[in-house]
Amino acid sequence: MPSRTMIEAIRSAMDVSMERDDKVVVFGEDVGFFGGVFRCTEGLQKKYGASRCFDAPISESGIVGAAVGMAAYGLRPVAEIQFADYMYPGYDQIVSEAARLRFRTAGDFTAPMVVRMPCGGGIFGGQTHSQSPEALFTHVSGLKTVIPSNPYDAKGLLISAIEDDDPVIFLEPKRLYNGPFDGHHDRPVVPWSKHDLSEVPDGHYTVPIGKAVVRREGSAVTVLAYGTMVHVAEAAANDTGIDAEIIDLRTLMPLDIDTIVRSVEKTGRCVVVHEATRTSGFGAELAAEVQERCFYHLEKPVQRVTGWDTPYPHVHEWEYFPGPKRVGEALIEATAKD
Amino acid sequence: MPSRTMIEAIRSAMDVSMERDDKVVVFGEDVGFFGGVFRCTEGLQKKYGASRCFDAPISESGIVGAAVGMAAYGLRPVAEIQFADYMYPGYDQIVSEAARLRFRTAGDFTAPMVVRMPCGGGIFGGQTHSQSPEALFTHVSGLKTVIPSNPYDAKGLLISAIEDDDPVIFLEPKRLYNGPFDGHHDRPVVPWSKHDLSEVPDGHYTVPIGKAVVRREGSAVTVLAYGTMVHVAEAAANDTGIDAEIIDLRTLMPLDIDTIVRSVEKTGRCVVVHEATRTSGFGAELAAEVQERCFYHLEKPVQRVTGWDTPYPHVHEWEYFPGPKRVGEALIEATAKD
Amino acid sequence: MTEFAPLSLHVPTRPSPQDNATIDTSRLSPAGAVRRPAVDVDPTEIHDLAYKLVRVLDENGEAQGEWAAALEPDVLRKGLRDMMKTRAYDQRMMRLQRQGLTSFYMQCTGEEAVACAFQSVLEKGDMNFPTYRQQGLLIAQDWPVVDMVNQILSNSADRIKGRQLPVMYSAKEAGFFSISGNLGTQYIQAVGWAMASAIRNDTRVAAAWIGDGSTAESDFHAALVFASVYRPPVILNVVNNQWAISSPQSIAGGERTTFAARAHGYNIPSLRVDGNDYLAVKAVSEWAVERARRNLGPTLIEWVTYRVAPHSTSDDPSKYRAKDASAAWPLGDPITRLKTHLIARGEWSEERSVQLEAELDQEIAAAAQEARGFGTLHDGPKQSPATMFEDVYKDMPRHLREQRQKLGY
Amino acid sequence: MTEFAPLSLHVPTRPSPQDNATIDTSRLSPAGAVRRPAVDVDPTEIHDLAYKLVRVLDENGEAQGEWAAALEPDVLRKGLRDMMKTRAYDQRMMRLQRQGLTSFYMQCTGEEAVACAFQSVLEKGDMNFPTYRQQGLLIAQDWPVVDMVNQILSNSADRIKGRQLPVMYSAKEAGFFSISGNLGTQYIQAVGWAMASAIRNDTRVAAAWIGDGSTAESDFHAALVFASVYRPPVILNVVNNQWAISSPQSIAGGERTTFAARAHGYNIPSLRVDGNDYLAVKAVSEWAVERARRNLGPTLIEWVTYRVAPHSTSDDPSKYRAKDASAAWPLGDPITRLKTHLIARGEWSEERSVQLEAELDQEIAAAAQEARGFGTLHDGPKQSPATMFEDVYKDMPRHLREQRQKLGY
Ligand SMILES: Cc1ncc(C[n+]2csc(CCOP(=O)(O)OP(=O)(O)O)c2C)c(N)n1
Ligand SMILES: Cc1ncc(C[n+]2csc(CCOP(=O)(O)OP(=O)(O)O)c2C)c(N)n1
Ligand SMILES: [Mg+2]
Ligand SMILES: [Mg+2]
Repeated sequence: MPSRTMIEAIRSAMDVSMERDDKVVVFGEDVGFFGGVFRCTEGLQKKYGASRCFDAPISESGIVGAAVGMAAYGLRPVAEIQFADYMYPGYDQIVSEAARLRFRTAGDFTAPMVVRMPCGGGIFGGQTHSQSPEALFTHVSGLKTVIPSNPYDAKGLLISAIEDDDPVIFLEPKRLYNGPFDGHHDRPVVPWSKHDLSEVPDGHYTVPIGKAVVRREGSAVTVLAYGTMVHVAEAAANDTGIDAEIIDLRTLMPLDIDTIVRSVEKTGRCVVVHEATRTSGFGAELAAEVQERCFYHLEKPVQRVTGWDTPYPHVHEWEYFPGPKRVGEALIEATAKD
Repeated sequence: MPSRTMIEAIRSAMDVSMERDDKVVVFGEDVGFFGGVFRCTEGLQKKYGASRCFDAPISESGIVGAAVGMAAYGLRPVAEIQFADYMYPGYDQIVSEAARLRFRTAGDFTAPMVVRMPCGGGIFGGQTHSQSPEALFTHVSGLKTVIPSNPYDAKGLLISAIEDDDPVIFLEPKRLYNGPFDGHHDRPVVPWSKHDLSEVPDGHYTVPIGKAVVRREGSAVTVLAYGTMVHVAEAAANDTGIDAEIIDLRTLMPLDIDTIVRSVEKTGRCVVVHEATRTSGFGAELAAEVQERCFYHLEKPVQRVTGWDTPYPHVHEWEYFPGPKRVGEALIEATAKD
Repeated sequence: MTEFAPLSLHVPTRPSPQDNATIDTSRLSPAGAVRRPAVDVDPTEIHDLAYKLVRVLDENGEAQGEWAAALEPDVLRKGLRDMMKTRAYDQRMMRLQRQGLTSFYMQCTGEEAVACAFQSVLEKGDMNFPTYRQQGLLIAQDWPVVDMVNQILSNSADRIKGRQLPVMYSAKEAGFFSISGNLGTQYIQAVGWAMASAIRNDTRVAAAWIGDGSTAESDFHAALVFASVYRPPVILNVVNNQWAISSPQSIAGGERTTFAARAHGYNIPSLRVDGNDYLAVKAVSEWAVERARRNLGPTLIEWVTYRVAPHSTSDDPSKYRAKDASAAWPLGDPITRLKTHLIARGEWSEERSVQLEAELDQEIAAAAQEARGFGTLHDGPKQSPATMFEDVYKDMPRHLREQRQKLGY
Repeated sequence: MTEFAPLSLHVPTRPSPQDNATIDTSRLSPAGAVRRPAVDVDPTEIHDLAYKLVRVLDENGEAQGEWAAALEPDVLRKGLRDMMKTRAYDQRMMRLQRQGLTSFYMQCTGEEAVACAFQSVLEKGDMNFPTYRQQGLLIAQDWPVVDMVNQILSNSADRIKGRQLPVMYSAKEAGFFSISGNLGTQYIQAVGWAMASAIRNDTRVAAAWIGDGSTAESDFHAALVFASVYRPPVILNVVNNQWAISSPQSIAGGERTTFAARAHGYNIPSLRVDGNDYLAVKAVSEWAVERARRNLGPTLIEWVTYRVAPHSTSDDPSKYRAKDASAAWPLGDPITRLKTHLIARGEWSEERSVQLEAELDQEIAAAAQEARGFGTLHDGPKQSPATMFEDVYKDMPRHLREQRQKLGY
């Protein structure tokens, strides 16, 4: 099986989907001729023509709104928002329209569409190229929110998202596009080819939406992570030598609560990690659920390791980013015998 | 002291502020000549002229964006969004601009402004006149989020918000505009004049942002509530006879965690209530914080009583609304001896 | 530092309460005065039409000029009936709301011609993206009134299960896209739908609808940009009824220009039309739909009309406009105008009108009665609360099943 | 069902790689050909100017027509110097970025005249709301280059404490509003600022800046609507450099019309101007600022120019436009054009140019050197991480103090 970067895997997912179903169309800013600023759609316009893969005006509201209309017509649009930080002008169309269409029409109209967006930090992108707005989607009923941590999942989940009959927000941790970044920014860059999960089949396959996976088994503490933080958590476990069980959530909504509960009941300790700001981040939801469902198994409070409650800074990238050191400290604290 | 409805209290806050500081300007859809669809700005245009209180085009993005520019100039704009459900087109200006201006300029430019919006359900308003989007603001660093539960606080908090040097989201539970609704929708409507906290001084006073208040002392369980749910929680405590301590948060960000911790350490039990959908609602943040800070005092998991994870329905208003019955059940469960 | 006088803010003045017309009469062209361009006209050649007013019916009810088509009397009688039925429907629904059978209602009084005539030129499969004031689109296609009333009453037979505020209809089969409640959002969706039709090499067209006030919303611009770039088969309707709740159209930027003119900067052809003139509406709609159908791209049409009724049942216009402002019917009552035309042609009479009115009132009353049998907002059969958890997603996820159980279902 | 052929989607064609000009030459008026209206002209009387191009300098460097003003040689030499300094600055910053001293940079090569000439007509206290391609606004007012480089390097002396991506300057004192990073948002803010100036009976004016691509954003429309309604003292600048990253201006809706024409539907006067012609930019800027200052309201100006450089240091234009597209300088190099004019007037020489270039390079290099002394993104002194928690709010709330402690400060 060929080794693929996350970019190649994502591109392949769209390619396979466009090939199988001519109702799949792909568009967004710089997505057509150029193939996207991260090159995720490279070659698709050439292969499928400009009516199925095209450039869009710089209007996130227009992009999402047009996608809602296309989806209502019966297409399966895959819209790209150039950076998650720029989704806000399209947020109304996502929240008030895509998310609610099925409900408010009792299923008469639906919005089977995917909104892809690169998210997360670690690239010195400053406040407008680093955000992780997942909690702004998980609070909205009617949306599914997916975030892969590796090429295999990225392709399988994106195909699932495109085939899903509900609107899916597909967050792509941009720091993972070209390699499995574990937060050790001072070490040499590792390419995907060195990672097992870059083995990506050529053709069609799916990874189910709504299913988490245990990335690393352990008994001392459960770590709930997604996207880049899965790799950071692994590094933290290795660095500290703590026998952590690391769960890659993959889908935030609907959440695979069973996998989480099973693990926390086993370990009795739980650390939640994400890049987004702490207050009202998705970690709050995870902590709230875990303490509610596993209260009598918990030996320590659920801890959150997150981005600070500040806008994403430029020069302090690594002081802001919740790297292996901070996650490691939380693991130590969570497993300490008092 | 005159008894005032919440509407009158809010109007008085703007009146007093405009009188004291001619940099305060008030605008929004139907806000000028008509005085707002809820009449909160009635008479202000007449008194202060059309340059200080005026109608705005139906463009929430324009309203908030213009307010940011006015605030950067040195005014203190108070913008009204007709319903919180319609704030989404202005969300980018709130999140990417108002909230970050001070940080990204190291204080060179600031956005001292207030965005008022009626929120919450209980009026058969359907999905677009009933939402409680507070968690979408509390996740955003740089914003303060305030939500009063009575006329006295509404006036004092709104004056504080207008005088605050940071952008403040001011949520007004519309079901409270004309009376202290406790969720017993089948009982006769109670006017504010029957409620102590409708005694509102004529002139200038403030209620500090960032301070919660214990509305009802008790020892059996702590209830964290805000807006309409304060009254619902009181009803639930009375209905069940449970000795609940009810905290009216008043400000969600910055949160008065001390008052919360003090109470939960005393009661050992905690129920969080809000109207917003459950997943990633502000209750998640409260539960996460409480379990983290009061873990060894908690005898039961923190419970959340919230709106369901569906769009706000029309016909099922009362099945959706977290009324005294559901809150009461949670109180019973939280205080049950197992 | 400067020789300049102090600046001051311009806040548009309001229409004087004395001036009942509240319509800028300087831009009212006489019936028949405006030319009818070819459907493939270059948009720049008809910029002037954005500042005029296409009218067909003159004061005597005669059809005038190039836009006057030879229409069968039956077609016009159907149009008259549609408008009268729409008004009868509004009146009945107002009554139901006042009786407390539902929470809310919105009339389209005075604007019936716009939706009714527009619908008459569409084909099955075309899709409207309406606002809450186009009930005429359903009525003109003889959509079952019972079905509409069921939605108004949020009852057990409501096809959208009581989920939406009354008047927020949805009926795919009728080419009637779900009304959102959030203003403007549907405008770009219509463009997206039309783009999809073009992508699929279909022949169906879309129609977007928006009010004068809502043209200020962001999605109006998004729609025009996308329509300009991809030239999809869409008709961009702006219903200028002069008011947005309490705000006159000047607050939306209509003080010294027209909403039709907005299209110019996007190279989209546009027309300004007397929306109370059934014949003008029908003729211009036909023209625009033909353009769309021939792959000639979008057309923007400003329908000039007047909101005779209050904004909604929650509104009290006496607080912001002269009490008799609506009574003046600035452009005339569209129903009366078409009736006069038919009578002038010898195809109708006052008696038949009176009779039809009674008949329609009967018909609507019967439908309302039937709908009440399925329950009302507060009484009788209604959707089970269990249904509240359905259709959030196609398949109900676990957390919603849990929540449903918690509610006891 | 229908006699119509299948629809198809129009996707704008791209400028042919052969056609280096990539500017629609059909709309290029000769120098001096466009009239100069009175500042209080009715917007409808100058609609034609949105489809022409105000140019002053002809091919021989002579100033032509009604827009040509009698300008002192010193003023023009200052203009030349500003543009050359801007270019020297860009070149030096590119070098710093390539050396890894910072993360990112964006040049304005070819567009220097727009910002430099515009700034020259403003007064102290006026406020620009720029995009990332108006470094000329700072340089033309002789803002300390060290201060700018400090921001580029996110170092210990960076006035915005390393918080923003390089090029996202902010300097209130310089009338330079903070650059956001989110496109379009500042356009309506400028309108709001100008409304505030009018509300306060001030005499200061605001200038909004946006790129061709970003005119598609919602806030462009919001700005035009508010500007149309309240007529505040604001200049609405659209810098049409033909490209938005890889997307030609046709993707923003400029295929068959101009961005200046967008203003017509809002009754805002607009002009289309040769942005590579320092004299034209200065003359039209003066006209628009005078309008604003005289309380005559907003003006929209489309500056036609060309993005000679890549979009940013993250961009590779060879993937989407002809390799030599930029080398052709479709409208000429603004620096060369002004230089030729000065030489033609006998007020300048090639030698002085060469000398000035060297001098400016020196000056910038020295400033860059000085700035490096305050640290760079990855090396040397920088802001303490403790500062990261400041300025989120005026007073640091408890949770941020806790988080700062957690980080060890
Ligand atoms: C995004 C949004 N903002 C505000 C509102 C509140 N609102 C409902 S109708 C209305 C006036 C709309 O006026 P117009 O577009 O002229 O339509 P008309 O009512 O005249 O048909 C307003 C402000 C809303 N529904 N959605
Ligand atoms: C809201 C938003 N969407 C997308 C982007 C990404 N982006 C940055 S620059 C750019 C192109 C802008 O083109 P234009 O407005 O023509 O300005 P130019 O770069 O040519 O000066 C894009 C799409 C952004 N910064 N903000
Ligand atoms: Mg209207
Ligand atoms: Mg550009």
